[in-house]
Amino acid sequence: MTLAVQHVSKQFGGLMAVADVDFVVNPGEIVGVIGPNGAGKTTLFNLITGVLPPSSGQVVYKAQPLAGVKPHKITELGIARTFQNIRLFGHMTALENVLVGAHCRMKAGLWPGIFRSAAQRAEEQAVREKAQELLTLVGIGEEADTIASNLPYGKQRRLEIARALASDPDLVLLDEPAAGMNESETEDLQALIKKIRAMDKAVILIEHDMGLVMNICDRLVVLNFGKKIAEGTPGEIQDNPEVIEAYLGKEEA
Amino acid sequence: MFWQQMVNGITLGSTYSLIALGYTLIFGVLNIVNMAHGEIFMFGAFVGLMIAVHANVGLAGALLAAMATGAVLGYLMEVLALRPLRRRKVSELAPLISTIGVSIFLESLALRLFGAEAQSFPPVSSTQVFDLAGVKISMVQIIILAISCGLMLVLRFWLEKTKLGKSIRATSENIETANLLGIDTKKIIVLTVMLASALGGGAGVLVGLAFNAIEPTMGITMGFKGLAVLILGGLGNITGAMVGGLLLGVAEIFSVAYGVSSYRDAVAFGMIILLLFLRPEGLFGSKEQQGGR
Amino acid sequence: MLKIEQLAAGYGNIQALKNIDLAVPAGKIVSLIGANGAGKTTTMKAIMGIIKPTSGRVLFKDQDVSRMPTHKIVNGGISLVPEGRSILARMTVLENLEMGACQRRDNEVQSDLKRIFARFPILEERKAQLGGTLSGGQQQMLAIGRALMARPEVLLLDEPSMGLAPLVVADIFKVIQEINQAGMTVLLVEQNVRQALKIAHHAYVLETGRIVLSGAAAEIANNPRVMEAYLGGKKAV
Amino acid sequence: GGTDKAPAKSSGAAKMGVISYLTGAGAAYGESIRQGLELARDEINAKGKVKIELVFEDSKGEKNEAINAANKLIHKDNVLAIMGPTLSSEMFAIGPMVNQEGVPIMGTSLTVEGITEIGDYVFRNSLPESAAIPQSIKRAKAKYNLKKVAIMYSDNNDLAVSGYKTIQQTLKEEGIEVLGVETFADKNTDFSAQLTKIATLKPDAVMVAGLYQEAALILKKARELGINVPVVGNNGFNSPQLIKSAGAAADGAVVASPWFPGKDDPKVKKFIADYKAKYNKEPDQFAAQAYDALQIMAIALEKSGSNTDRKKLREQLAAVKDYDGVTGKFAFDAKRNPAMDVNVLVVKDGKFTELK
Amino acid sequence: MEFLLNPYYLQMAMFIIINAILGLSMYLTMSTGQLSLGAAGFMSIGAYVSALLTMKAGLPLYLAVPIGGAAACLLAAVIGLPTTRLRGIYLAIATLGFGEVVRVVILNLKVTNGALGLSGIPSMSIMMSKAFIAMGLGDGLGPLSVRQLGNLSVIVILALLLVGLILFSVRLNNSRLGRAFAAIKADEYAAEVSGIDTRYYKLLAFFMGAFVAGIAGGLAAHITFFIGPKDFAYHRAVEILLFAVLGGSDTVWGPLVGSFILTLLPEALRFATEYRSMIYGAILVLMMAFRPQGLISEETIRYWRTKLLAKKAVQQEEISGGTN
Ligand SMILES: Nc1ncnc2c1ncn2[C@@H]1O[C@H](COP(=O)(O)OP(=O)(O)OP(=O)(O)O)[C@@H](O)[C@H]1O
Ligand SMILES: Nc1ncnc2c1ncn2[C@@H]1O[C@H](COP(=O)(O)OP(=O)(O)OP(=O)(O)O)[C@@H](O)[C@H]1O
Ligand SMILES: [Mg+2]
Ligand SMILES: [Mg+2]
Repeated sequence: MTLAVQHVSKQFGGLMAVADVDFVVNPGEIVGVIGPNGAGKTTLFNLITGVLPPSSGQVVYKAQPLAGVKPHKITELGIARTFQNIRLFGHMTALENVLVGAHCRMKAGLWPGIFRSAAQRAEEQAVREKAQELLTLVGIGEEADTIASNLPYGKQRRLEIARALASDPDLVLLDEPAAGMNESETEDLQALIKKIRAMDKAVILIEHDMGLVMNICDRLVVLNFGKKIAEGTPGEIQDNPEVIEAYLGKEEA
Repeated sequence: MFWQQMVNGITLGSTYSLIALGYTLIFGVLNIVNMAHGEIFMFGAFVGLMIAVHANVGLAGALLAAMATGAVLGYLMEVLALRPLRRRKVSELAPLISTIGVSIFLESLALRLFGAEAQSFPPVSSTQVFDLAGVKISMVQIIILAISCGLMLVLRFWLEKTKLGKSIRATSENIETANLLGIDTKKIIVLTVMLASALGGGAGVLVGLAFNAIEPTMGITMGFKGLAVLILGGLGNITGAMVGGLLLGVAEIFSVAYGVSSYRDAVAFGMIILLLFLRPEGLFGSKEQQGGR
Repeated sequence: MLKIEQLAAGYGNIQALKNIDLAVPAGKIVSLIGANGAGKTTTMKAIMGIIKPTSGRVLFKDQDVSRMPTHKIVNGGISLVPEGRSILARMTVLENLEMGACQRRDNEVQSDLKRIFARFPILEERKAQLGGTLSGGQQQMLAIGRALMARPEVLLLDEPSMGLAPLVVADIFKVIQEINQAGMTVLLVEQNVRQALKIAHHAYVLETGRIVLSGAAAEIANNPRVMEAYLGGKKAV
Repeated sequence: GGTDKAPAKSSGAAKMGVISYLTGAGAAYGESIRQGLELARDEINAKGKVKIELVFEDSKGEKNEAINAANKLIHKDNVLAIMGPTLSSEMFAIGPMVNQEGVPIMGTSLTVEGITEIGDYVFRNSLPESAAIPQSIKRAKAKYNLKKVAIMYSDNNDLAVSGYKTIQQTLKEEGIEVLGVETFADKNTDFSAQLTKIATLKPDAVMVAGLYQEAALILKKARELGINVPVVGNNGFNSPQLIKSAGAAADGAVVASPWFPGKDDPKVKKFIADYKAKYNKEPDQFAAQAYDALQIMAIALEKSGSNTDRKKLREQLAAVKDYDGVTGKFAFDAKRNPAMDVNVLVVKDGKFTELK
Repeated sequence: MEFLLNPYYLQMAMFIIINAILGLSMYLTMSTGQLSLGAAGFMSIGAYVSALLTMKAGLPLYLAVPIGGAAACLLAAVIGLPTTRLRGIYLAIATLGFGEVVRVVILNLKVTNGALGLSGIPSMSIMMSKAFIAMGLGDGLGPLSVRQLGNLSVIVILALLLVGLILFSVRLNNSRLGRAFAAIKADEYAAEVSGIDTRYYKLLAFFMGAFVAGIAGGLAAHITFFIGPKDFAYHRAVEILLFAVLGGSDTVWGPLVGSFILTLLPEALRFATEYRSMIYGAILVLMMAFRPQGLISEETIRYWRTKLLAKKAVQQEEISGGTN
């Protein structure tokens, strides 16, 4: 078991944004989290990554409870994420963005960096190569030296994924990665997520693009008003009347 | 003595509030700290003094003249020093430096124009002192307190409830978005800067009257205090400016009255550091939005 | 209604638009589609005067607006729902909506507000919440609602369905169609190409800053090149 | 010492550098000094025995600026000697270097301890606080029968702190009780807290060490709060501006000063008249002392017989005796400090009068 | 040569270098996006500690100055723990206030001699001169007098220190830590979630800035004979900020250029006498209007780099063309 979300709740003032949500993610699994706008999906990510403390319940990653663990530590433990509203380091190049993502996997401290020790140079070299590979993996290998904010939206999304992967996580949280992509671009994304899984990483995917979700997820968790209203395989969920009522709507066709 | 010191503190504090209100207003709309506000305040005081001495128009006339001066200076500052920066997307530092430049310019201009010596207003009826059961309070102190409280209420209402006020707030958040909503942001900004500067100019006259010393470097001294209040109360918050000012005034006075006067300034700033430790956004500042999306 | 002639624009050295021509006839829905970075958003920004074109013109009701300040263009009758929403984070939902109507002089603001609340009930529920704390999708609804509050003659929508739940997406397209039927002219940028072409009358395809294809929406939808590039044609084959 | 290059001769005039606080918060003092010097220069040059050219440099009251100004005057303008700087802190920063270069330097407004100890080339014609304050306290004690007093001083001003130390010392010697000590800072405008506190102590007098701007405000506020006892000040009180700003509240202010504008002396009267004619205001002690300083320089210059020899000038300067200036009879003592008489003044009906 | 050896210019060179070091201290803290105006306060601690150690304890300079830096660092630890939680202007004002507190404490302490300041601080150049005399160079070396030798050697020492610091900063920028700093500056929140211990690095940058400012303070004390609380007031804090922002705070070179220009400007404006400050103020406004990102920005560096590289390429081509 990679991750266990155990009866987690989050309250904002009078609003229960996440209410007693409970599910697990197994290694190499792709779990989709879906639900209407404002259901609490992004908040759930914030709780898992330690950005917000849960009001009650706890998140356990690889048998370690994450209560009180700082976000950067959680990343170091092996959970990486992307953001719904892209948050790149705008002035840095694409490659540098990925290098920042690799920060917690590097060791060189202040003085080796200043004196350029052999170990530091070797590490730097290796990480740069790996970063370039990641950029190529997500399909923006050519843009390594482009300033991140000058990339078009879709490519920025991919860059975020590359940055997240750079920390060599075992669990990747993707918050609406397909937003702003057209169908063929979404297909590329689907291939990319499959590749991530092939690297033996678990993925939690928030997405409103049902084509993508249904195609790729092993299991779905459905939230509504903060509560988990259903959990199951895409097939089961697709036919769940409550989910159709709250979220999917009747198939247009 | 306690009550006398309390009165001392509140009256000192209300002058701080008066200055901080202008700071806060400009911060509220432009998201910059106008380092020249103190100097505009000082110019207002001098022009008010000139008018009072030479034109014999009384307090109201002096106030009006000072406010007009403030507004004109504010306009010039906006057009010459702030607007050119806004065209490009730059860090918050550029306008900070630019207004520091304006403040240095204005201070040395005042030294040239008015000389370095401290001057004071001719005695007017407002220097009258009341004695309430041994507690002495002067008319001008009462006027200042009343004006700053009144201003606070008016400004708050104006920003929160009126269309213009809301446009100002929208502009302060994001100029591009405000433009997209059809707001003439240029006009809004000029207006606010002029208004805040007019308030600064008027404050100059009142504070000059209260303390009886007007000189070119008073802008820095008072401006520095205003800055402290701005932070204490929370950036861009009108109520914060008012309460923060009073708090600082009382704290300063009490540090002298019941502590050691030589640590007065340290107490004021120590208090700020301490408070920020507990509430990093100031007394009334809004918490930064948590979480990422 | 809205006409773009030989418009070129860019950011510094990057030329994002290379002499494009485009027309949005009154009362129609025109859809602009294109890959990431094709220049769709740039086109919208150029129309609104947020970036100044290097050459060419934007005509609104036969008047050249390409060098006008943004707020004048807005008050002239064009509104934009920008990419990334641009919600006023420190103002409440209600204030955000009111700001949309802040330039209007008529007294139907309240009734419009009611209509918007009826369309997006969640907004009414969250009237007093700060815009910045809304969920992504809620913000998107707010942005659309706010633009409608201005009662524009032409509404520009930059990826309005982004981040919305499927139910709401269907709804949004319905809303667009409705307001169009009520007489509003719409220029729509969408990645949800299939849906967009379904409701649009005309469509343009933008590729690296150039219009490469244009025509009736139905025609475009059946164009093999479009099918391959934007409609996941690969899979179909 | 001695620089590598001799001072330049220019049109037969001796080039004197002046470092003065001409812009910034204390510009009022620097301006007075400049005016006093200019007036003296014009008179000296008109007399024609020696010719003096003044080169003014602004120090903004800042140490680094003063250092740059001194370096410029010595190494670019090649001046013969330097007048100034205005503040003691500036002198402490430039004195050692100027002394090392062998350039005579004379302060006209420096009153703190230890100035001339910097070196043999360092002079001052301003009376140190340590010489002036005891006089005024003694005289006030005799006159007002002082038993217990309160003290206020500006704790961020070197001159006032030095004055405060002398006040404490003298009070101890005189057996006067100190009820309380309050501080303020330069450019403060609000003294209500300190004075409210002092008012409850009911002192026989208040001792104040500060500059006239704050002193005037203190007087005003003190009277407002009902403190109507004499206020004994330091050198900072010694300005017509004190009376101008404080108005009626200034009555009862006591100060010791070599400069007494009301003195019945034709030299003083002429100086005041000339100064008024030229600058349209009353001269203060800064102007008077600067005026005298340049006159003293001129005497030494004449005796040295050279426009370029700094060493000679220094020797002659150290030997100046029996100069009778607008601030009274003057001579340098062995430590190049002034040896001169002091007048103790009290403000009465808006005028400085002698306290007898 | 004569011109260059003029003590006036030598002294100015010392001020420029010390200000450049201060500019760098500002840069180091700002490279994590923290706008700290505490440099003047840290500088004063370095200055007083180092001056007192040499005067009262007779410590040699090369020990006293670093200890001054360490003392500044120590205080940065106390103040940094709460203040690194602050952002933007809040941090700026809090640190400015911290400087005020330090100044007031110095005013009140006995050992610092309050407002009277410390005078007679051992001067670096006189010490060097003495060393030269001890080395038997009492008559100078060639055309140089022993005092000039002293001054020159001080400048050489200061310049070496500055070069070392520049090297440090440049290498830092290109290292893992530098990237972490830059990420925090760009988006603190995203940096934290990307696995960077933002608090730690912000503190580290704060410390480095304080240390360097403390060193600069120590050095300044030993080239000016005298220090007083006034030297480190509000004005000084603002001046140091100006170095960084006017020059450009995004690169190492900006603060250097800024401190160079702003140290020379008042001297260059001496001819304008009483209009000096006015012109200075106007120049600040103008510079910001035309280069709001500072004189040297990342783009400037990139531009010159490509230009120089292109030139090199052309030259190389010419050379190879010549051999053909
Ligand atoms: N800081 C906050 N303060 C108050 N309410 C908040 C805050 N953050 C989020 N909320 C509310 O909590 C609820 C859950 O928000 P969240 O962002 O998790 O939704 P979501 O499921 O990600 O929706 P979407 O699909 O639209 O992105 C929303 O109703 C939102 O308005
Ligand atoms: N602020 C900017 N600075 C520099 N280049 C930019 C900027 N904004 C956009 N660009 C560039 O301009 C081109 C067009 O971008 P635009 O945002 O118009 O594309 P788009 O069609 O809207 O793409 P998307 O579907 O990703 O939103 C892209 O190559 C992009 O990199
Ligand atoms: Mg979300
Ligand atoms: Mg776009």
